[in-house]
Amino acid sequence: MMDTELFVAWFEEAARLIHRDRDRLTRLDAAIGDADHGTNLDRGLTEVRKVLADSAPGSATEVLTTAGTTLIRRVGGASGPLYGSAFRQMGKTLTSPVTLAGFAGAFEEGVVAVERLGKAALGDKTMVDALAPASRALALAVRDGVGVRKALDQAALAAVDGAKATIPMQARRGRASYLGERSIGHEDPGAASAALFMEALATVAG
Amino acid sequence: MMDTELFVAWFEEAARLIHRDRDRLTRLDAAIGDADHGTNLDRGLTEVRKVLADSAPGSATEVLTTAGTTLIRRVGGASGPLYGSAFRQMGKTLTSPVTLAGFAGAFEEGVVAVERLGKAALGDKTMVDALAPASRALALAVRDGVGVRKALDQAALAAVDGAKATIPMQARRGRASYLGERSIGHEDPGAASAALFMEALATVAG
Amino acid sequence: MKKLINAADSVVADALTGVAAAHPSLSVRDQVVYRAEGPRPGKVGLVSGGGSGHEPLHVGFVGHGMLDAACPGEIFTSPAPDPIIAATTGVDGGAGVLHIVKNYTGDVLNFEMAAELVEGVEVASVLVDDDVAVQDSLYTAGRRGTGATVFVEKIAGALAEEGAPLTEVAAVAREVNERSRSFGIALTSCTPPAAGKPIFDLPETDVELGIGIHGEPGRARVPAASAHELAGVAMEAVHRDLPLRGDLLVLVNGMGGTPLLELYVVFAEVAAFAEGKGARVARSLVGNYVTSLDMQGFSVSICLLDDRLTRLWDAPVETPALRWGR
Amino acid sequence: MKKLINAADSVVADALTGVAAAHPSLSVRDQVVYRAEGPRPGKVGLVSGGGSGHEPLHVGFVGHGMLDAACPGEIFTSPAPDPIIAATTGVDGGAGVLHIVKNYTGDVLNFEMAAELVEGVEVASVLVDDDVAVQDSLYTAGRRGTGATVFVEKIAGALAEEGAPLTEVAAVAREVNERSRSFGIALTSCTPPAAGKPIFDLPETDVELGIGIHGEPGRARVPAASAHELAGVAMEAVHRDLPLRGDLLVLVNGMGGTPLLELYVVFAEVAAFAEGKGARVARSLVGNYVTSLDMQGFSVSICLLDDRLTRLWDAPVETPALRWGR
Ligand SMILES: Nc1ncnc2c1ncn2[C@@H]1O[C@H](COP(=O)(O)OP(=O)(O)O)[C@@H](O)[C@H]1O
Ligand SMILES: Nc1ncnc2c1ncn2[C@@H]1O[C@H](COP(=O)(O)OP(=O)(O)O)[C@@H](O)[C@H]1O
Ligand SMILES: [Mg+2]
Ligand SMILES: [Mg+2]
Ligand SMILES: [Mg+2]
Ligand SMILES: [Mg+2]
Repeated sequence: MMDTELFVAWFEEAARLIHRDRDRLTRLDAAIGDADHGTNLDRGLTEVRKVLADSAPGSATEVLTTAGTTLIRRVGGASGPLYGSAFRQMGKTLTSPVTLAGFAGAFEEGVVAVERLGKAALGDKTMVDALAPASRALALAVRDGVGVRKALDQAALAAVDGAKATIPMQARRGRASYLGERSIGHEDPGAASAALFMEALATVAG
Repeated sequence: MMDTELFVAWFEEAARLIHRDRDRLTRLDAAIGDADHGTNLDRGLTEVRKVLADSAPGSATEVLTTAGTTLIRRVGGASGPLYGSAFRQMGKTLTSPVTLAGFAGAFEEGVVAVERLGKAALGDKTMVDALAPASRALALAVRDGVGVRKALDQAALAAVDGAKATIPMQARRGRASYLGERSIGHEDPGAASAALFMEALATVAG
Repeated sequence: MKKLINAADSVVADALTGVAAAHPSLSVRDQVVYRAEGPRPGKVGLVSGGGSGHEPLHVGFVGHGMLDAACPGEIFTSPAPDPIIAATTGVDGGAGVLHIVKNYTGDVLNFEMAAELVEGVEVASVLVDDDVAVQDSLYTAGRRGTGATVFVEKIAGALAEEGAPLTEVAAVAREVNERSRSFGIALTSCTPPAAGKPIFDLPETDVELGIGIHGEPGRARVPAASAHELAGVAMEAVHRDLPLRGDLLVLVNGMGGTPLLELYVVFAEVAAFAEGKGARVARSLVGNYVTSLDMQGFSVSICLLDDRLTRLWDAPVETPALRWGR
Repeated sequence: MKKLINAADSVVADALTGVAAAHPSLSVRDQVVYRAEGPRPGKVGLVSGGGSGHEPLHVGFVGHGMLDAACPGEIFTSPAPDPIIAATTGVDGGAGVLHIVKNYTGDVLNFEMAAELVEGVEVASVLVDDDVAVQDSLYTAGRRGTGATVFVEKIAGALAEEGAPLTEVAAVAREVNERSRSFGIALTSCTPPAAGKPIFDLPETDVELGIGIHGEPGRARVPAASAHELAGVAMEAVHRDLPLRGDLLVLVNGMGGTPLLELYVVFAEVAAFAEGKGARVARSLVGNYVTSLDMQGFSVSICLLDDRLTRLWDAPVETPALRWGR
């Protein structure tokens, strides 16, 4: 069972982690982008936190679509619409009560939304390289009948590994792709923030 | 006796010294001015050297007026018209054959020309603070019947002392005056270049 | 970092307050800059936007003969859909609205979303992607939109002012983009207020070739060289991609921290290069038009003119940053 | 030092080659920039000049409604008399020529000599000395000429264009200077190509108050502060010397290396300050007009307008750096 409070807590914790790592994310973006990823997400999630507090959403679907819409409206840049669409898509797909299987399916839909919107695939050195492994970990957990806490832990670990795995990659999407081979050797900021989102979820479920 | 060749040699040596100390003069000007005194004079004296070589002047008067006119035409800034007028005035006042007394008188006229044009007096932290003491040294040498070489050595020493004496002064003329008290503690670039002119004359006479 | 700002997160808002105070011909609402007189019935509206830090682009190009509204995002961050939607609705005179979008993932996504969400307004979009420093391939986000944006906004704006329909205005915008190329070189990096330090480190001895306008590093780093050599590198890159011929519209653009004196030195080299290829500089701009905060450097943008484009370029324009004929 | 130049001693000449190539409306001969169409019989000619490094001043202000010729010297070095004499003779349309001279010893001396030596042309001179950072006393060279030069050249140029006689053109130029004040603040020093390094060192933590336009240090050094505070310092200095009232012409001027975004932030503060004093910003300019090479910083210039001055300010002008009404 994953109740509405869990999803609200997810974004509160994500907001905290992103704010904490804001400068690290901006530094990562400075290396292969334009040094605004940390500020962008921090601005967006501060807003999400406010909106969720004010709107007191009644379902997980409402939490996710509200968060997604807010991110689309407030972040701008590439990450705003991408994360925003991912969460909106998850929200639309979720049915309550939210089971782990239901969430895993919805999460996969969210990742597919990012891939579609960003025309990005695994290995392009984007947030997809953290999100897709996380989705896969959730699917496997469901198959193996693993509990929610363990499943989310595994998803978080997969996301972190995925983010680290972007370091040797040459970017094919986003600003970093302009650097060609010079994009190699740096962790993708969006993949790093995606890992924080997964860490946040595991934390609040733990 | 100070013959025409001596005056030509004066400007050749002055050109050499100014070129050698070009960066020092520019640095002095950077501290309390606009960092162009060295380049200005170097540009001007390179030209003077050329013009004197081409025009083969027949008298000291011709050398000095030619040099003065060239400096006025080629240097610009404050130092161009000031040095230029000084040398033109010297040239106009000189009568040949050039005796030490004659030169001392003409030199004084040149200094007065600078004071008039620049509305500057001793102690204003300008080239006058090097030129006036040099002029005075020449006058005393004439009074005491000192020989040309010794007289010019004394003038050169007086000019160097005068230049050093500008360090504690607060500028009242030229760019440095904008700095008010902050002009204190720096040697005036024009006084420093004036000292080089006198050193050059002493050298070629020695 | 020393900057003339009050706070890193209020720079854009504070600057827009200044823009509103300085230019009675503009009106600023909810971080969108409009022509004060509002939309002209029957005229196609032109809306552009993108991250801030490129001033005068785009805000400085709002006015008669050019844009109807600009949507400045946060520094180097494309605006979200909401202000774009507001701008689109706000400038529609019934003839539809053209979105002029520089080709960056963020700009593209946010303008696309806005175009989908806006109601009751016919919207066309043109992508500007003139930067030859980026290979246009499946392995990149495609070429960046840089200096040619000024050409597109000016020429499309002139045609819109003449009352041409949306399809034609969009067509001429695409035509200008297709006939334009750019290349940029940085002597220094730039410092976004929120980052607090230069985006990349560039030693005193080197310059960065093929930079964009967001302080992102370029494709290669080489030892600093003369204006003649650097202008040559930029022009060769443009010429290789779009052989120079006939009448050229040339922009020698400063990145924000480069003095005009140096830009004229570069322009002399650029003009000489063009003549060397048998082309002719028919129209030109020299100055800071598409900047990257305080970056020192320049970019060259070239458009191959024809009589129609020349006429539209010469048409009256009255904006804070570009003005002639009225 | 990294600069877009070919050689330190050819910068000015190379830039003028670029100016000539970029602006068909100008013609450049022997380091003097003229209007291409030459003098207009019966019109008073306006000549200004001074050291280079302040672009667009003065070269960028040559054209209809403003200067007839500009004499750019070497970097930060006033031109020698010869080019000034050539310019004066070259622009005379029989009605005499006004020399607009910024108050610096070098500029004053060289323009004086030129005025004495020129033959067959009636010459009047006006000194611009608007910089309140310098005490005007027997113990200084007097106040420097800075931002107000733009006001003087524009307004005197407009009156000359109307056919007014030399005495009147000179009188309005003096009037504008008397009604104008400026104050400048630097965040960084500047680097003359020949010097190869910054004229003064300014730590990351400090700003320099009361700077001129030649990279000379200012009167005081204080810790860096917000745009609000720094604009306040500049405006207080101006207001103390010339109480703000009525309609103001305001120039928020960049020193060359400061992005336009920041200048708009400053302008917002300046406008708010003026309103606080019960004055009104009636006309304004925001941008790089009187620069100091690559220096980062700004200056504020204020002129107390009246109806006549406002009319002359609004009159058509067509120069590379200032253009409206045609
Ligand atoms: N086309 C894309 N598909 C998927 N993710 C992308 C794409 N483009 C960018 N991203 C992600 O967005 C991140 C950058 O976000 P951000 O810096 O906020 O926006 P911007 O690049 O517009 O400055 C990148 O690190 C990458 O993970
Ligand atoms: N009014 C003046 N009277 C006498 N000497 C002056 C005056 N103004 C400046 N100088 C001299 O000129 C020197 C500066 O010359 P330079 O740097 O070549 O010209 P500028 O000051 O125009 O840059 C000063 O160091 C000073 O000695
Ligand atoms: Mg970014
Ligand atoms: Mg000097
Ligand atoms: Mg960005
Ligand atoms: Mg000088």
